[in-house]
Amino acid sequence: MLRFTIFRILHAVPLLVAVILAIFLMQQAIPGDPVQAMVGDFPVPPAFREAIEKKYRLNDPLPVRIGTYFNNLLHGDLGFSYHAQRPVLDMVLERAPRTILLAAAGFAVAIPLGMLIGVLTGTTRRRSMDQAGTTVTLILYAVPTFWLGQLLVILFALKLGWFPTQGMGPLLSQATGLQWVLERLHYLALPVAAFAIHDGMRVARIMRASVIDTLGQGYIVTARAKGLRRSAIIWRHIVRNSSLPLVTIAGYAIGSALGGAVLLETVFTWPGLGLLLIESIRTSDNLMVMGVVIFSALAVVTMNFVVDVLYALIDPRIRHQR
Amino acid sequence: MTAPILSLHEVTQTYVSRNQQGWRRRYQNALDGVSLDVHEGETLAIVGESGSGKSTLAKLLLALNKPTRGEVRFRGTSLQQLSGAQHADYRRSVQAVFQDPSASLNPRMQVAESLGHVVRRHALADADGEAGCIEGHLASVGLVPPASFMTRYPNQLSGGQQQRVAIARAMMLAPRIIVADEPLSSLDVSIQGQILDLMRALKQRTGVGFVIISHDLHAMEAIADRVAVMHQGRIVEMGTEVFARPQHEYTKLLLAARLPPDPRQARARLAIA
Amino acid sequence: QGQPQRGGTVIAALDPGAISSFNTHLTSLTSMLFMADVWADGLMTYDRHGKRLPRLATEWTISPDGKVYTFKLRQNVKWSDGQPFTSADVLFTLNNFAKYNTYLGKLLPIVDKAEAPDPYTFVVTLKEPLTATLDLFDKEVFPIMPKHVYEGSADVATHPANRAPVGLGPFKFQSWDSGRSITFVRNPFYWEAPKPYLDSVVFALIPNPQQRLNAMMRGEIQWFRPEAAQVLAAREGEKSGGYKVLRIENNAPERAVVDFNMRKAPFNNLKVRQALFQAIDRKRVVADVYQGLAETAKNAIPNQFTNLYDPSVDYDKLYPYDPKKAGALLDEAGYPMKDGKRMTIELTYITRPPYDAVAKVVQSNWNAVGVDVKMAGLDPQIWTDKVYKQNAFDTSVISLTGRTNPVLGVDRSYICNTGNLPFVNPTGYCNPEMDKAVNTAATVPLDKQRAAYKVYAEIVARDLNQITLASQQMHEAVSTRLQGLDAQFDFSFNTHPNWAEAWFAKK
Amino acid sequence: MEALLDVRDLKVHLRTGGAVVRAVDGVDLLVMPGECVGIVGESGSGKSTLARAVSRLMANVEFAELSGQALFNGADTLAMAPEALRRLRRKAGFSMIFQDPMGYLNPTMRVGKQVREALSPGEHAMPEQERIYALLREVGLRDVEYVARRYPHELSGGMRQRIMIAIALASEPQLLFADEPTTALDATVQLRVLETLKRLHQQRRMGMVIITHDLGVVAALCDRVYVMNGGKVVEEADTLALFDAPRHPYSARLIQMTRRGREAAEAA
Amino acid sequence: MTTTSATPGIVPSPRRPVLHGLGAALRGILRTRHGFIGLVLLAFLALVALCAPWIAPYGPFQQTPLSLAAPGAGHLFGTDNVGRDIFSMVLYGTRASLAIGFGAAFAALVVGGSVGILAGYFGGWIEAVLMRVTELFQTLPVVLFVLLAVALFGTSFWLLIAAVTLAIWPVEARLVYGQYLKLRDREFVAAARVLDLSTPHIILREILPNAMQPVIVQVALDASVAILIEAGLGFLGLSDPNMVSWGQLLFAAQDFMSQAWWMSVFPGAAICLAVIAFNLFADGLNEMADNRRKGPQVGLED
Ligand SMILES: Nc1ncnc2c1ncn2[C@@H]1O[C@H](COP(=O)(O)OP(=O)(O)OP(=O)(O)O)[C@@H](O)[C@H]1O
Ligand SMILES: Nc1ncnc2c1ncn2[C@@H]1O[C@H](COP(=O)(O)OP(=O)(O)OP(=O)(O)O)[C@@H](O)[C@H]1O
Ligand SMILES: [Mg+2]
Ligand SMILES: [Mg+2]
Repeated sequence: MLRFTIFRILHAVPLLVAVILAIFLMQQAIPGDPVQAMVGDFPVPPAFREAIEKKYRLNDPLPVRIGTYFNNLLHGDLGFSYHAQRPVLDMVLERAPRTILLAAAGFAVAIPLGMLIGVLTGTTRRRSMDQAGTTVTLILYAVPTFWLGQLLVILFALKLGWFPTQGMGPLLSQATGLQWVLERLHYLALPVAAFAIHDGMRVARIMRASVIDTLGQGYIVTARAKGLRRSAIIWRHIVRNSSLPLVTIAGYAIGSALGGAVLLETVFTWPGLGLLLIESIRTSDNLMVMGVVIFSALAVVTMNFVVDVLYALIDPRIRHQR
Repeated sequence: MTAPILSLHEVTQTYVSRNQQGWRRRYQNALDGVSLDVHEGETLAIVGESGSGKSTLAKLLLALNKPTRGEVRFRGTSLQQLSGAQHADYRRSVQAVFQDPSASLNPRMQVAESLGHVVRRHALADADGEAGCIEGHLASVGLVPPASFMTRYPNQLSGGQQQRVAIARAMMLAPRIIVADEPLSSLDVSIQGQILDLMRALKQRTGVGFVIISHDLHAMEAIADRVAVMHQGRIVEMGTEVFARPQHEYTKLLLAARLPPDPRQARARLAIA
Repeated sequence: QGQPQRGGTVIAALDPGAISSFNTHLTSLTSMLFMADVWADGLMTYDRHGKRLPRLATEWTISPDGKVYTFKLRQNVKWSDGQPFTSADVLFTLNNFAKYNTYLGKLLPIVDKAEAPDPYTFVVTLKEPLTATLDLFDKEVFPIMPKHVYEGSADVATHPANRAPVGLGPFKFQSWDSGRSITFVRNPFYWEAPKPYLDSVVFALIPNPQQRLNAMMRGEIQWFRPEAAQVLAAREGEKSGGYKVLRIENNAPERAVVDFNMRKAPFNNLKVRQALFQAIDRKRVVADVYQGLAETAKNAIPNQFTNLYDPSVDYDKLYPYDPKKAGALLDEAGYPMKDGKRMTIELTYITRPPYDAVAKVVQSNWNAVGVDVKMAGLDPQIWTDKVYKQNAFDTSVISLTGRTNPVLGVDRSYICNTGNLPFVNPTGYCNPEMDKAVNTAATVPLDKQRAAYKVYAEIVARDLNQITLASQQMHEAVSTRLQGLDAQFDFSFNTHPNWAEAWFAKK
Repeated sequence: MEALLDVRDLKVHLRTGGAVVRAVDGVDLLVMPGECVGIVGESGSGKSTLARAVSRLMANVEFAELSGQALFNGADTLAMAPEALRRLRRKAGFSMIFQDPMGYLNPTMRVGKQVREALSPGEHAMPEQERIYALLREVGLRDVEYVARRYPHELSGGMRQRIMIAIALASEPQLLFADEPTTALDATVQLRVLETLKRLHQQRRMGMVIITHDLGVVAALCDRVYVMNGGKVVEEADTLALFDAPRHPYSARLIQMTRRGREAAEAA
Repeated sequence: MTTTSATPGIVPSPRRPVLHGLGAALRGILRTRHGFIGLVLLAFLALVALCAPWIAPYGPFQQTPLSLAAPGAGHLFGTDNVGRDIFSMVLYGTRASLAIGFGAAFAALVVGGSVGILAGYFGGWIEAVLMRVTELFQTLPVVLFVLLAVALFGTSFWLLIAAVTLAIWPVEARLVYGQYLKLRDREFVAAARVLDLSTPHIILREILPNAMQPVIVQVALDASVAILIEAGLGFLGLSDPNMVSWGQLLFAAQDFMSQAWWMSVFPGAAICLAVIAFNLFADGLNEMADNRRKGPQVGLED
């Protein structure tokens, strides 16, 4: 396992270097004036521009800046955001857990929900139920997450008043312990619902196809020939074997959740990495953008790793074959 | 006896497999220092247990694999060093028939298309003569009337017909030797016989030689001039007398496991064991 | 209303936009101006009628030649960390921050000397008179920064105190939860005791305007400033009784404008500019973009500046909405209708309300006179680059803000901009006559200013490098529990709530 | 003696795309208790379909027609309620061995557990674990504790086929269908599996239906043979009789083909 | 599976592989329930897109006298804040969405397909490099691409397609790669090599047609994903304002959610409809292939 881990980490290094270089060059191409962004929509006094550019060495030649960046990176330093006036790493570490919380909660609902629907519609005895299930699934899947989020807010926050409209917790709360957890859940409910409905339905569709595929496998015949109950066949033989395609897709989706987070966090003012990314792009806070993207690249790499491990856990053949 | 058309010299083929995670490598010698001569016009049967490297050997003869060590030679020249002309000669001289006829024909090409590409690639006939050329070859493997097969897709042919098309396609280049990897095993018992007959007929008519890989010891006994027995990546025994006088332990075991197609003997065999 | 009561926390929603500093010397972001009212204070401010009110300067005198300004400072005032406030702080601020302050660009070059002869006197001597000088010492434009905190630092522009300020305002900075909120608590040393009444002010950072409104309707926040397009919706929600929407009297104009790139044809042709102006139905802009909560701009000088604005120059009369006339002008200019269109031009704007809505109205108006409009909706950074730095645009929509004097935000649209400075006249219009008129208007004595600004407005109305469409009205939505809001307008003539005066009625 | 399995005029017509395939077209089949019956015939002649229809392991198929009777100990399996059918499979009914042991074993479950699932319910002298080991030993596996903890892919083809057999035996069936139990195996391994089947058949006295197209297998194991072609039984005979004197031309051809290699070899 | 007869000459009724001819493919997909509905919906949308100028009562950028008018006789779907007719805009938006859907999916097919083919067929270092590049693109957020594109070239419809393509091609590449990896070891490919047929021939004529089925399904799915991405980008204000798109309408509707529900409901529903149509179409393609491929199917039922 250790060797495997090291191997994968080494494997990821070129990818990360490429990502960093790519973004560095890309940002070079995007016109942006961080100093202007700091001042707003009034002209920047030359003295101020000079002060900022000198302090943060914005005018160093590109190779020098790239060199410095990589050098810092080797020392675990993601640079200093002149816009936020804070180390990038600090900011990323502060925001990342929030996005992770949102994504984790989202997937924690979406995956089981989707699997359940997928298994139920895939194995149902009644065609009508399958039909109804798949229809509803498809319709819900087709609703864009961000729009769904807005609709949920209007219905459940504004009309019914059940949930807060935005944010990740009450600003004045002193709650601790269970109270705190409940508060968080209260605020998580709507974003997670918006997320889980779309992604859950995607999972459901994949799961259903996979279940149907599994149903065609010989060992299901064997299980029937053993005289097992329907439920036993489903839970013991179908669910696990149908999960494999899901693992790949879920792994990819979780790893790249940042893309979706941008929209979801925008809709719910969830102060995570997605909002940070948008904000940083809009203020040409290049180092911060790099930081966020590096984090997301790491997330992708990590999830690929987790997927491989999960694969081996779910399918014992993979450990030894090939 | 003439010089061998194909030969293996101390060939080793190692497969490196990585498991899914891509770390721990596994090396497996599918072939382990095998030497073999194949002569023009002879039928060489290769038998052996499953996984002993028979298909690997076939791939090497067909230059579908590169040997890890050792050399495969065509008329005495290593396959790696063939000149352009020699390479063209090699490709024309050595052809193949595969185990699963439906898999070895492109499922999305009609017979005429499949064969037409070969005609054009090797300039076997001009545009006007193409259809005639193909029909001639189809007829020669017993697909009559050939015209009725031209526009069919493989899945519109029976297994036996598919295998005939595959053989016809291999024969188009007038090869000197055909490497056939389990050409019978996916066919019905009743069709196996027909294909064997066809191969025999072709051999008589055109002098083409065969390297046949098969599990069917009865059939090999009937058709082969020479037999090689493989076991765990090596040829453990080779010769014309293998069935009559097996020398190696494994060969004996193999022969003993044959079920005689006669109830009394078969039952006796089970009782003995 | 009753007696003010102490206690309570107000949550106010802000657009975090691009907060990089709280120090309004270094940034002009509106949200930071709101916030500066909480922690900072200045020499003076305005009441609701635009009259100056003393703050840290109890009185001020101007020498007859208009060159020497003397401020008497309030005594026994303390910084939020307990240190005493003196004229040295004011001097320090002028010496160290003014050069970074975008508003002081006009003043700084003509400052001859600034002195603090005693702890409670501050004197500025100018090389030449500038009538707007006092407006430049307004608390919003010129907040006083603590010398004892910044002193000795080589680089005040990036000093950490810009993000954790020590100030003279009613509240002091406590914490900043990135992306969520910024918290201020009562400043125990505030000079205007017993104010403030509230324990703390929390700014909730909500980038999306609709979500600010949602939060207000749901009662999660007690204050926010709705965008023009939202006011009607906010009024709808008002009926629930949780909050009310108030119109703000302000003299910080916010005006939608269209810039023409006069470097190239056809915009170097006055007739074309006039035609395009007359083709725009500005009432429709007011109605659709601002939901009626704006008025058509009359001339280059905002009518909020009651002392300076001259109604005799009136765009509504000079360039009334008249598509036929516009068509005729374009014919004259040599752009006849061919296959249903005369020409194709690009309209550049930032893809955000209200700019996008303005652009849409303008587009359809221009379409109607046979001008095909290619829309280029861009991200702010890219827009800025394209319009101001590259000057690679045809026409461009933006909404410009200003402070309490044309010097602060109006002049920039018409003066010669040779350095491609962002947010300064991008049109390539460079007229010495205009530059002179601008300078004259700013320096003539108070009683001559209106006439001077009339000349100013006339030149603009003649040359039309930029056309001004509408002037927006400001509103805010406030929880009904929040009291003392009337007083707020005496404090903050501009755009800002006065949290020092506000208090919560106990439920 | 009453028949263990009595299939009467079974018709299984399947709908594929637009066409109807008469996979089984009026077949009668009889298996007496403790008897071993072979079904031979070329590919596509309906052998598997027959077995699957009788044991009701053909689902999600569109039947154009399914008629006839399959009386198992007098009860028609074709008309049986699913629950009754399940009980029959669970204990002392019939079970089935399939051709491809890899595809018919769950790849993600240890084989011991797969055997345990199939154990007949009810009181038993031995604890469950012991019963599994006993079964595994019975099908000729050694080192059973180790084997039980393996996943299917960790075993050789022969071992997997034995696991399949153990699973089939776990419910103590009276009738065992074996659908091409040895086609996927090496000659040497095939021999050993056949031996095992024969031993079990003799020890347990259970009825057996062996489906194959290898006449050699039938010759070695079965008492009686049905020859199928095109969905119909073309000949039914005692094994010895069939080999000595096939009556139907198709049977004759089949036997001739099987022997042909041998004869040719002898002729050469 | 066809019944293969032992006697040569008796041949099962000729059945051409379904994907061969376009007509046959259409007939095949129309036979599947989902595919039928999907195709009808797509045809409907395509018709709307083509005929938008004739059906739409107003131009896409035309201001009508009434702003924020509720749905009614004059304006079927109401008007937006600047008085544009939502019905007309939704109709015109069909063009953008379909164009993005088809365009991006097709471009992703070409880019991803080429990469996948090269990596899958040749293996070795080509595979290593190309698949790394693919991973790289999976790692970078789309928003960044779009901003870059907009910054460099201004807002243009083609750029939007390009950006969406950049976001989805890796999936396509991986799929094609997998297909080629699997198919290059097939016997018919070995046969072609033994017959000395050229490498381009093998890649394009032998393997490609056999690799296409799941790829086409994926293309249909990608089209729906592209529409959703476009909607998301429009929602972030990154869409091309010269072409009405549903995402843009949703962006504009944000500020009027509580005041003018019609501004967001109709474009939102349109997005759903298009996504559903593409998905049903993909389902149909799959079902059709399944019908062909699957032999005896097993199930849970007795
Ligand atoms: N591409 C490959 N990668 C890794 N290992 C392989 C590969 N091809 C074959 N092998 C292994 O090499 C060994 C020899 O395989 P080969 O296919 O030559 O055997 P065979 O004699 O043809 O067997 P069979 O009779 O089952 O066809 C086997 O153990 C097989 O698992
Ligand atoms: N689910 C199904 N749907 C349609 N046709 C089927 C189905 N199952 C079997 N068939 C067809 O029914 C016929 C009989 O098939 P069956 O599998 O019973 O033959 P078999 O004798 O077992 O052949 P093999 O020796 O190849 O296993 C074949 O033509 C087959 O294609
Ligand atoms: Mg082989
Ligand atoms: Mg069968």
